[in-house]
Amino acid sequence: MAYFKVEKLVKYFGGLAAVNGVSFEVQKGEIFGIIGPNGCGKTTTFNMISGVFPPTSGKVIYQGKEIQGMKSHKICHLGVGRTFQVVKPLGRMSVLDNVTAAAFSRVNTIREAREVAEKTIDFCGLAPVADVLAKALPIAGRKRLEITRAMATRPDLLLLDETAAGLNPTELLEAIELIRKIRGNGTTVIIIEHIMHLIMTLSDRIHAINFGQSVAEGTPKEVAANPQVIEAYLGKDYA
Amino acid sequence: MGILLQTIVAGLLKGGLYALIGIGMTLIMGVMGIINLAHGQMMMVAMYIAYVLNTMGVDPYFSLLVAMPTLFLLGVLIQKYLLNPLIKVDTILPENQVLMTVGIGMVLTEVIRFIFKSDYKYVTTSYSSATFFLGGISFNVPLTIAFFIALAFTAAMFWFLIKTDLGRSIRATAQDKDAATLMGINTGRITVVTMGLGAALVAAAGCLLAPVYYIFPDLGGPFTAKAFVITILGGLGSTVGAILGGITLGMAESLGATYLGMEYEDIVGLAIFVAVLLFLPGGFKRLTKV
Amino acid sequence: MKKTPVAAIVAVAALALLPLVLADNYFLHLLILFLIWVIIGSSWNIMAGYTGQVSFGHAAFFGTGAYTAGLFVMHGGFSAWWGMAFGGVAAMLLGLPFGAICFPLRGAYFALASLALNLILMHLATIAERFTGGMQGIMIMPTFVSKVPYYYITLGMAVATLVVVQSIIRSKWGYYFVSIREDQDAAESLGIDTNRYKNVSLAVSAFFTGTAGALYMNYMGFIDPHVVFSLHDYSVMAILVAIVGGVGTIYGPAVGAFIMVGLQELFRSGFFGLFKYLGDRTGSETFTQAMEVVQHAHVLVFGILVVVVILFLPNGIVGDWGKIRKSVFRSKPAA
Amino acid sequence: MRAYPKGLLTVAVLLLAVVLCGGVMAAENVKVGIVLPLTGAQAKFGEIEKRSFEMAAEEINAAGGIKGSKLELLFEDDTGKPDVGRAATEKLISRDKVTVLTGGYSSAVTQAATAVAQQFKVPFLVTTGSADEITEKGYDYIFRINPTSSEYFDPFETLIQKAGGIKTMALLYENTQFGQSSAKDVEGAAKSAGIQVVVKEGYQAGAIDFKPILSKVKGAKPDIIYMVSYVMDAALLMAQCKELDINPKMFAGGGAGFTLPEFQQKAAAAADLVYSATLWSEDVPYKGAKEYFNKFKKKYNSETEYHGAEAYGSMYVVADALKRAKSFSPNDIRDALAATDMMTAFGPVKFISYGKKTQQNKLPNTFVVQWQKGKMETVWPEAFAKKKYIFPTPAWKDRK
Repeated sequence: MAYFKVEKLVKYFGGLAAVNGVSFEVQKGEIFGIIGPNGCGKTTTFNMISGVFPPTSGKVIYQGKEIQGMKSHKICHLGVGRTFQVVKPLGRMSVLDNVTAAAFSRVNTIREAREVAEKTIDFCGLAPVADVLAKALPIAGRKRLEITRAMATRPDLLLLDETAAGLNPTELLEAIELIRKIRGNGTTVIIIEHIMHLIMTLSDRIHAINFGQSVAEGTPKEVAANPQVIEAYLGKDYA
Repeated sequence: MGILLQTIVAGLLKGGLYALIGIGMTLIMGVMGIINLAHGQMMMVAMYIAYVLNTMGVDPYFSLLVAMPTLFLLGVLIQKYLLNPLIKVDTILPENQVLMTVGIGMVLTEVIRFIFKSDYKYVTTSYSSATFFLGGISFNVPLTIAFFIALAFTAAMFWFLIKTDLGRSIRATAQDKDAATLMGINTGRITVVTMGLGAALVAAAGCLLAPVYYIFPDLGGPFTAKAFVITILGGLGSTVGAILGGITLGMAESLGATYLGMEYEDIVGLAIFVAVLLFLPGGFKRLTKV
Repeated sequence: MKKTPVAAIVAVAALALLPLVLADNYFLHLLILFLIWVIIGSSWNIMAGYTGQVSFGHAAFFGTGAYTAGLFVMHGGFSAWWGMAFGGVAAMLLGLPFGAICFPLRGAYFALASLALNLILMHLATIAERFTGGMQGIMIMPTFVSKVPYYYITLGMAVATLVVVQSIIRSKWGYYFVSIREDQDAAESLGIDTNRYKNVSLAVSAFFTGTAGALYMNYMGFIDPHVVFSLHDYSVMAILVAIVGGVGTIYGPAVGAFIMVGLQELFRSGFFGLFKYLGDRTGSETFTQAMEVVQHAHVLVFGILVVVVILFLPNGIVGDWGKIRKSVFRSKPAA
Repeated sequence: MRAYPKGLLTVAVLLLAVVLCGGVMAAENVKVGIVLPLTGAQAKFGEIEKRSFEMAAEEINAAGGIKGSKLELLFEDDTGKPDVGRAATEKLISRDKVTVLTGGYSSAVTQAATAVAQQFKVPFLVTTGSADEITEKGYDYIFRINPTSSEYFDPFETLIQKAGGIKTMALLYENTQFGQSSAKDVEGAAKSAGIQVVVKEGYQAGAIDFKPILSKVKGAKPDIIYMVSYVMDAALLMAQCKELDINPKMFAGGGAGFTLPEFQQKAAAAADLVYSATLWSEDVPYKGAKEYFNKFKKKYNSETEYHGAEAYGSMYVVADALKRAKSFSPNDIRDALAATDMMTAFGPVKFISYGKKTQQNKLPNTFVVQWQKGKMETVWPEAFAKKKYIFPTPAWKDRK
């Protein structure tokens, strides 16, 4: 039994298919990359997995359980955490309060939540800005806050949606290090990314999507060599 | 049968007027995404303009020519100096602009009360209760005129939005403000113009209502309520929706008054409003697609 | 989030001792009104200021509470004090299905739906003459002649409301409420059942508002649909109290209540008789005329206050206190 | 939560200081507290009553005042809201220490205010508030000069009998306290007079269009249409009756709106031949009525009507009771008020108990007026009629 898989996911908005038959399987403990050109349906796929909206058809199976169509908060409680491509900080709350709010998904008292939050903040390296209001953080901080908050819900499976976009080279290295650390912790990671360097270095396997459909899957090397992928996506960068 | 027909005619005529009140609101709501809770109060101001002109012997239909530009200016000033500055302000409540319109409505009402006292005023015309009969059904002349002027204004608005550059910019802003900004549209100016237009349209409604109704400072509130019911019924930003919404509300009120009892008149309107929120979110716009 | 400030405890102690010093009925009445507004303002605030769900129809809950108390008297001749036990519950029972239906509507739609609920209840209470007494209202003889018992009951309720609101805000619920206000999608992704917690917030808010309504019935001794379901006097006033004081702050509504009740009475009474006094002293007509102007101006002043506060103090007096201090007390060293 | 703003406390203390300084008063005068709507929707009538009270007080003071001291009127604005009215009454009693209270315009405010007066045992002469309940609670400090709303229909009963041929009635009323309670009374009275009520409908004041309800009325073909409406609704109702060509034998208004000049001005031709109940008009055969009307017009250069006469009369009743009272203690004034038996410009005043009511003035006559050629004429009871009533009302198309 696969740890996590999606089967023939389809999503129509009005008459348009944003996702039209995406299927993949993720093994426990791996870092699984999803690539594809802009508007190919990556984020829509994430939104269906995390319950922002239900798929038009298809299945999402997590640890043997069909979770498609469930509400976001329920899926979070099952152990699937996510970050948003367009960051959504809880602006008028401090970093610590942001993470504390997330920690309540696992514990009930404010003391425990604080503890979890502080630990997670340390783990993710946000301790120096713990008391800063989230809206006052620079973009790198906000991206990192997204991850920290998701980690505070103690996910078993973490969905990262372009967490490296807009980062400078140093920040990028830090991000790679953090994601490795998260995986090292036993968390499975699915990652959407545009920055090829990052996804090629990090991913154990990569799944390529184009026009809402799966086109290729394999190790970074295999995918990079796949002619369809090169044509559809990498062509522009690598040709 | 006579009662039913008379009720339908009454509802239809009143609905025309409601539509005109609603068009201004729907424009504002569509473009700015806010409910203008001072909408009825703006109409009230226009009615006082009609009243003052009437005491000088000006017919309410001619006072349109004064009231509409005046209210246009009032709308422009409000948008420019009171509402647009709020966009930049960081606050907890996203509804700050709506709350601001509540304050504006209070100020308009009280300033008018200050000048004119709470007394009822009315516009006297020779034709206020003129009627003609078609097969035993009575048609009030001013309301019939108002109905056709409302239709004319809607048609004009429709043409303006579809055919002119400014109209297209307004529609673009209503659809996606950020995209419109990127396309080089000065959205700040568009919101100002839209508020002015909305105010001018409701001013027209006020002048048309003046001969058949009466005027007092607290008149605004109930009409604001009607305007937002119409807007929700019709769908935000849809002029055709506003006409349909206005007529639906007028008809529902009349039918409710006849067949349930007049005291249910307002409840019927509100019940329809809630029903649309629940079962047809997006209003008639969803059905008509314009 | 800090501990209860000493100033708040001092303020409550001072209010508790006040009747011993100042047994004047008129001031006690104003203080009771102030405290009722503390309750309503704080209730509105927990839902709108903390959870971000703006209600334009809080009079619906206030009126429901008041009518619960009134109907106990009207049908069966119970004491209106039963309303204190059930008024809040009744308001909650009204709020929950309403919330369940309307919370999925985002943004201004919810605000509009609450406005509609308010108006519908007002009309229904007017029409259902047999059940509610219609516009003839419900009248009872107040239990106590003295204001002092009412004062302490209201003070107790207001303090209780503030304490409950404060402890909710500092608990898991509080974190959830504010998360929902700040970003609903993010909140969902963090495992927060946003609809459920919006309803929790609504229930708390409706409960305290309803209890305030029941208290009003007992204290005022008279209600009718246009009084307790008044859009202007309760729904809008609740918003004003909170935004003037500061939405999303614990003490904002209390400060707002003080200012709004104070201003209203200040203007209604012509600056507490100052104009009349001056007029009598000088025998000048000007003061009498000025008083009339002032008396007619109170709603105008409210309106201007709203406009000014939203433009310049968008977070209210408490929320923007730092800003006020900077501009008003600039020369003084920071306190 | 930011630091608790200390400056706020300073502001609060300052405000309180201002409050405490206000209201310092000269002594020696007899203080009369008057609660009226001076702002808000009812302010128009509050104003007329206030002016009438002031006019009467000036006259009384000019004629020597009360046992050597002068009347001092303290007006409080109730803004038309019961809670404010209650607070205002409390202020008059406990801060201003008034000797006696009068005024009270809307029924709702009056109910709240009288409850306070009764609790504090301060005599209160109600001027206008007309709901029956106000004098049905057995409050021994509350008196009322105004007849209750249930008596507004009385003169119509005799007029209808005399005129004959009226068997069915349409009853339209505004959904206010006055409207709802009047409608109940009129329905009862009509039934006992053998008149069948074929349509009975309430409406929200402020409607634009009465045609739905009126087409129903038209279909029911009543002999009389009785409307309890305030002035502008009244004008629209009549105008739309004309538009729909509704022709009963009689259009009748139950007080309030139908007697005001604005009604006639707004409804214009549609107002003609409409009847209305009234408690008072300047033509009533009471000493001082016409004088009051003319004096008011001269002094303030504006119209007055029955509310003003009530206020004017109330002031004289209060003055009379104060003069007769053994002392200015509440009890003595109460007793003096209870023993009142005098004639005022509003009519004879004597507080009696009947039915459930206590200490209620009962006018010997209420009147029916009819708009004839743009003028309001007293037409009933016959003994006081200035003009003969015109009955049945001719159809709209037969009028010139």
